[in-house]
Amino acid sequence: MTGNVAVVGGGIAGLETAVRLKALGWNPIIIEKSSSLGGHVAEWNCLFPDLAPADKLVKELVDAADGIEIHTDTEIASIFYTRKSYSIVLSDGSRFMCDSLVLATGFSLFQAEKKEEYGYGIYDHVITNRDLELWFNTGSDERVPSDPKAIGFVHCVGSRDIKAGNTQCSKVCCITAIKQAIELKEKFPKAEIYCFYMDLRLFGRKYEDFYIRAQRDMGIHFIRGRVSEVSETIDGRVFVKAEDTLSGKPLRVSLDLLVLMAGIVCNRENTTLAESISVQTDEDGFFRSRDNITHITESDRPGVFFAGTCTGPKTIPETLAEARSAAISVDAYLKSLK
Amino acid sequence: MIYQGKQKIWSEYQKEIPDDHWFYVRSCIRQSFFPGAEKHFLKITRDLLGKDIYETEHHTTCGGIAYHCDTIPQETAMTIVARQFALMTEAGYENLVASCITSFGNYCETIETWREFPELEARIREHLWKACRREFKVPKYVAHASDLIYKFRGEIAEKAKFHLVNKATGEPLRIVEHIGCHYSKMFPHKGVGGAEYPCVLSGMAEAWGGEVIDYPERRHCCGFGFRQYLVRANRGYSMSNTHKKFESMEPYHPDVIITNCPGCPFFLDRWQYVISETEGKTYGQNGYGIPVLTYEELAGLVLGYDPWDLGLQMHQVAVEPLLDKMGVPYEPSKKYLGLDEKEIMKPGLPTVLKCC
Amino acid sequence: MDFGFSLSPSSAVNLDRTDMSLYEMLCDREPTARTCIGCGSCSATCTASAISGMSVRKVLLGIQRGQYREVEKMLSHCMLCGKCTMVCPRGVNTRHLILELCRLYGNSEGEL
Amino acid sequence: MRERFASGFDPFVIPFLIGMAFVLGYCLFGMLRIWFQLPRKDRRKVVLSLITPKGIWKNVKDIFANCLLHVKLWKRNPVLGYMHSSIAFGWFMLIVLGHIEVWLFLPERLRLFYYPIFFNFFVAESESTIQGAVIFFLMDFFLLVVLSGIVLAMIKRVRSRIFGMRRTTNPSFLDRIGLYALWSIFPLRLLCESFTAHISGGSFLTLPMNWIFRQFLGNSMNALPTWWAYSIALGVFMCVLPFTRYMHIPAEMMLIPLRNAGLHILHPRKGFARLQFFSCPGCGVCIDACPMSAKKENIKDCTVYLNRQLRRGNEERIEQISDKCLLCGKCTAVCQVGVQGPEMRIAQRMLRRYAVNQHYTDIDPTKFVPEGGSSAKVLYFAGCMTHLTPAIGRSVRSVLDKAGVGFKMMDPDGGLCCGRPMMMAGRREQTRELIRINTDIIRASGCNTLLLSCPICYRIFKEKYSLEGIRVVHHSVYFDELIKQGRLKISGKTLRKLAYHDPCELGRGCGIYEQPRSAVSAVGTLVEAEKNREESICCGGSLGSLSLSYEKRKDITLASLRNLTVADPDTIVTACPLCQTTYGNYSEIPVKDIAQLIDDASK
Repeated sequence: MTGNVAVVGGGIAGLETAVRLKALGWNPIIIEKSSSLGGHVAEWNCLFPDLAPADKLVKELVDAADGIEIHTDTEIASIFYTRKSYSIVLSDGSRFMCDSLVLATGFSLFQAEKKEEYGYGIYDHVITNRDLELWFNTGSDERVPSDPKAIGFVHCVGSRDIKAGNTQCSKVCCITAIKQAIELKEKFPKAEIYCFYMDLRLFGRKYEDFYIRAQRDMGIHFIRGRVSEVSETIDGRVFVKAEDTLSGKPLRVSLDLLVLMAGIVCNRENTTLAESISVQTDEDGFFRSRDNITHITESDRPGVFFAGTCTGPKTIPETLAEARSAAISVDAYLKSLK
Repeated sequence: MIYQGKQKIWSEYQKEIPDDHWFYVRSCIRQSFFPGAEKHFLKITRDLLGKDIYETEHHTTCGGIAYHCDTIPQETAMTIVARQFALMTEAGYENLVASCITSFGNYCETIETWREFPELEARIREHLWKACRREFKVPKYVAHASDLIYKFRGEIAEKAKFHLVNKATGEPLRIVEHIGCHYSKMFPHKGVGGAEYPCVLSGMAEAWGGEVIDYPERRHCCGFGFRQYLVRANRGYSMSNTHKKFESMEPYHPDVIITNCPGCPFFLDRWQYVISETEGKTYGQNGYGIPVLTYEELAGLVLGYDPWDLGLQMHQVAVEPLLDKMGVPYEPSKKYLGLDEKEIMKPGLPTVLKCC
Repeated sequence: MDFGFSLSPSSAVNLDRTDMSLYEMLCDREPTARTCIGCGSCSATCTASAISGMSVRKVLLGIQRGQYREVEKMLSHCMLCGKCTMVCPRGVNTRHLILELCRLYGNSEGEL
Repeated sequence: MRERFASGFDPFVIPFLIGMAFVLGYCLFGMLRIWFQLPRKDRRKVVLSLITPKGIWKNVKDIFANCLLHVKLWKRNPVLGYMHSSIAFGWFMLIVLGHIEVWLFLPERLRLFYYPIFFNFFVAESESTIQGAVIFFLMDFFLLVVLSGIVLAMIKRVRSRIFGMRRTTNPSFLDRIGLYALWSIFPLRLLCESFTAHISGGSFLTLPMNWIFRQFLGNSMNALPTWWAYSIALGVFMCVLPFTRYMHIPAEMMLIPLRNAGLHILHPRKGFARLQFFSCPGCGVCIDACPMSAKKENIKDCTVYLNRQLRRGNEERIEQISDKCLLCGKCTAVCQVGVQGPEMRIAQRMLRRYAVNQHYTDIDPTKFVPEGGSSAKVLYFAGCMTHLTPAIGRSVRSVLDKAGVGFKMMDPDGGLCCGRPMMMAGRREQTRELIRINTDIIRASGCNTLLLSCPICYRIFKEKYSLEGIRVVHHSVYFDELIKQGRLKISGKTLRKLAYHDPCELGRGCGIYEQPRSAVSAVGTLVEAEKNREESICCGGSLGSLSLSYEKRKDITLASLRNLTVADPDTIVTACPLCQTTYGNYSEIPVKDIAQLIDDASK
């Protein structure tokens, strides 16, 4: 027995699991395909509902992971199960044995260009939630106008959309849209902001307060109706068609910026990874847990565990809690091997 | 507008269009609206491009108008379609090309329905056999006639005598393309360029030198809507739809509208007259309307055919301003002469809309 | 010329051309107006709705959609009984909102 | 007594004379203005009330008791009462005694206005003066009384809690000038009279002081500057009086006869209302009483501030204050001069012009057919609020059934509003229209008793509807009768402690305090709230307030609950569906309507 645990994915779930495993006396090894740690959270500017800076969270986790073996720009080349341990070969040529595997492969952001009618990548002022966070970080994106009069947010882009192949709710977009709308309103107080939603799913504590703040203090307009079609006006603005389902009337508005709330979809590499270690994925492409209520972090396969959004859309606190839970499960498993 | 974004989408919606050997089915209404269009499709494909296009006098309506007016049940419509397929099979063809967008949509819908519900196909075969003792094979490829012209747009451009360019200024003509609703809105992958940004017509326009304009109501229906027009009480609604499109395209000052559907050019053309009479508004320059052409007519113009042979005198909105811009020569005095050089009667002039 | 038909007016709401000044003035005077979530509790319990089309939800929506005439009609049936205020989950001060709106009507520019 | 100056005049009286002339002129003008602002009907009423001996006697008695002796204040807090009556009555007696002195000794000088005030300056003691010793004693005595009042007033400025007042008003600038002038008048008078006591005579207070002064001040004419100061203090006080809270002194004297004549406020700035806000002494008793002052930010919205803003004509604040008030009526209940805060606010709301005016002309009264036995004589109107608390409605019906009372339900599926909320919003036309339609429905029912389970409805049915021949009764009263008559058998009397809350509209609004208590006592052990009956505290849910938001009412409700639960009750009982709902949102112990309680305890 080596005491090694391979943690696939260096996002917040992978980092937290590794940190906890290390504290429990095991030797985690993080395998991250990109060149930096922190995953999607590292791209974000600040987090709901307290507007806490995302980089602080990531930095804390990365700092805590000091001393842990981390392979960035690396993927798993091959994996074999041999006598209660896994033999792993990485794309950088290194190889090692481990007793357990934690999959923290996270999610992919829905590709907004797939919803062709919204014209992402075609119209000059259509961006995604991720683009907006990058703009908050860098301040440079020529698609964001300098003095917008009207801004729209489209909720559920690629979520709860059978045509887009994703039936699940992405869980975090509603509150993210409200957060971003508030941030934009603070930056552009004169701009009218419209949120086009199907249902507002603001389930978490403080989220409703955030919503009330957006309505009452920020004067953000919430329009119940899905944007059906986006086009461009002669002066390059974004022209949006939706139904205001509360008044039962078609609604038109031209905007200077349209933000698409691209949803959480499964990591596209889940399927290949699942095949190579014989774990299951569900129809939606997320990993299948042994049990959706009591054993969300465990797979059907001994020694393989899940953490974070690879088993479905989750918030950051949920992801972190699950990472800790996965670490405990791994610990119990490894002790049982002794 | 980011052109590369559209190109990316177009690359995802390229359908396979065989090069040759097509069984051609005509539209019910186009020959009375714009009689030169189908004739010139055959002229261009057969004579100019040397393709094998077969047609038979035995084919009937596809049932699409009745189907979309809710006057015949689906099984009846499918049996009619099956008969067309039988005619094609009997003639030894596998590729079906439809002149009409609704027919094209109807064929696609029938084939897709049969794919999902094979038992329905079996039943239709039975119906067809009982009705007329015919059998059929489902076509291998179904195309709309504009798909073919799109496919051969480069060859047409090579043979072009005129371009979609304002001869006086050298600027490309501003072209509005209007795609029939049944072309790709039902099955995006059946249309060139998909449903949101179809490029079947814009591809032609660009290949022949024009500049396509994308205006907010581009995707909107022409207003025909079958029962919306056919039932007189609904006609105001039909016209309002067309009006909305014109209001939306007006700021772009289009030089011409091209269409690929039987109904659309008719309504975009005739409603300009009705709107001018009721609202006093015209959308072209100097009191003219915006000329509305079918893609065959436009191809014909590009290829240098005589405008009056193309049947452009049958349009409500005068096409002369467009001809002047393109530099196409025409004889005004021959506008209303038939093939036999005899007068075919001149229409009365509208009170508001300027015509030649 | 009469063709026996004419353009039908658009039923669409164009927010670019909708005058929101009345709504904004109302929100200045009764800020809770902004917090409506359109649940319809007010309309369901409304004493006047049984005898007219009164609905505070529709009133609030209507003034954001330029439907001033319909809103005026609804407002004219309110009895100020306060049931809507009591059932509102968001604590919208509906009675004040209605009274202020009744006052503001006609003050606002536009097509009122 | 003999005169020291033949002219009977000295220039120092001029400030006093100016002040006196100004204040008299001002008050006369103001009185006439108010008089002519009254509608003709009201003026007739007042005149008629003034010519009967009974009316005159009542007015004199009220003026004496309220303006001079401040009887109400004594009841509220003896120290506060003493402070006010010592100054008012003491001063009054000084003036009266001054006149008696002049009348006794120098009757020919009685026509000089200032003579009784500065009597001691102008006269010297003579042999005959010994008869005046009693008067001298009384003068010194009342001066001492007033001075004691002034000392208390000074203490009150610093420590109002001793006087039972948590919060007082902030005096305005002119108020302060008036206040300081008033404070200085009597110490100065003491000094003046002490300086001249060896010449003009004095008593136990002034003579000893005179003796002390003379030890180091030789020339008695040193006293002149002091007399100047005294006169100036009086002059200043009277000149600023119309612009300060002290205007209440003359205004109240006119208010009392007008109120006794039974006038109502019709306009918030004119006539009766004008007299009321000038009568406001700005004492601030209403601040502590006001349920809104549970929240500090609302303090400036109490009636005393409304009166101040009305005097100043600050339209914006008047509007705000008028809209915010809960109209619970408690300020009126505690007010020493009886300023009708809620009525003034409703009058202010009536002034408003609306672009959209409600109308109910298209409502057909015949569509509202009461449901129930055709021979039933009791018509039960649940009203809007009871419809939101169906348990109350059910209990009322159940109790009626148990008592064998046949009844009809006026609004089984919801009816029209009674009109009280409209009335509170100041919309008279709309109220009238609702009253008309409801009256038609009630009349058509053929019933002779209208039973109500909501005090809001009850009040307007009682006050504004003309329902001759039909008894309008609140369910708490009706059920109490049923119990007393033995028609309703109480089987389940408990020992549980029940705190009864007097709903504003039922208690202060309609004066019903005893019957609900009697009914509650019949089913349990009644305990009282700290403040109850006339001084019960509004639950905070009142429809009276137009602008107070839900969140801002929370503190009011909590304060009211604290008041209700001092006796540690097991259940809070009220007789108003709105109070029940409001308390229900925050109360930790059950809140029940009296109907539910009776229903549970009866068989």
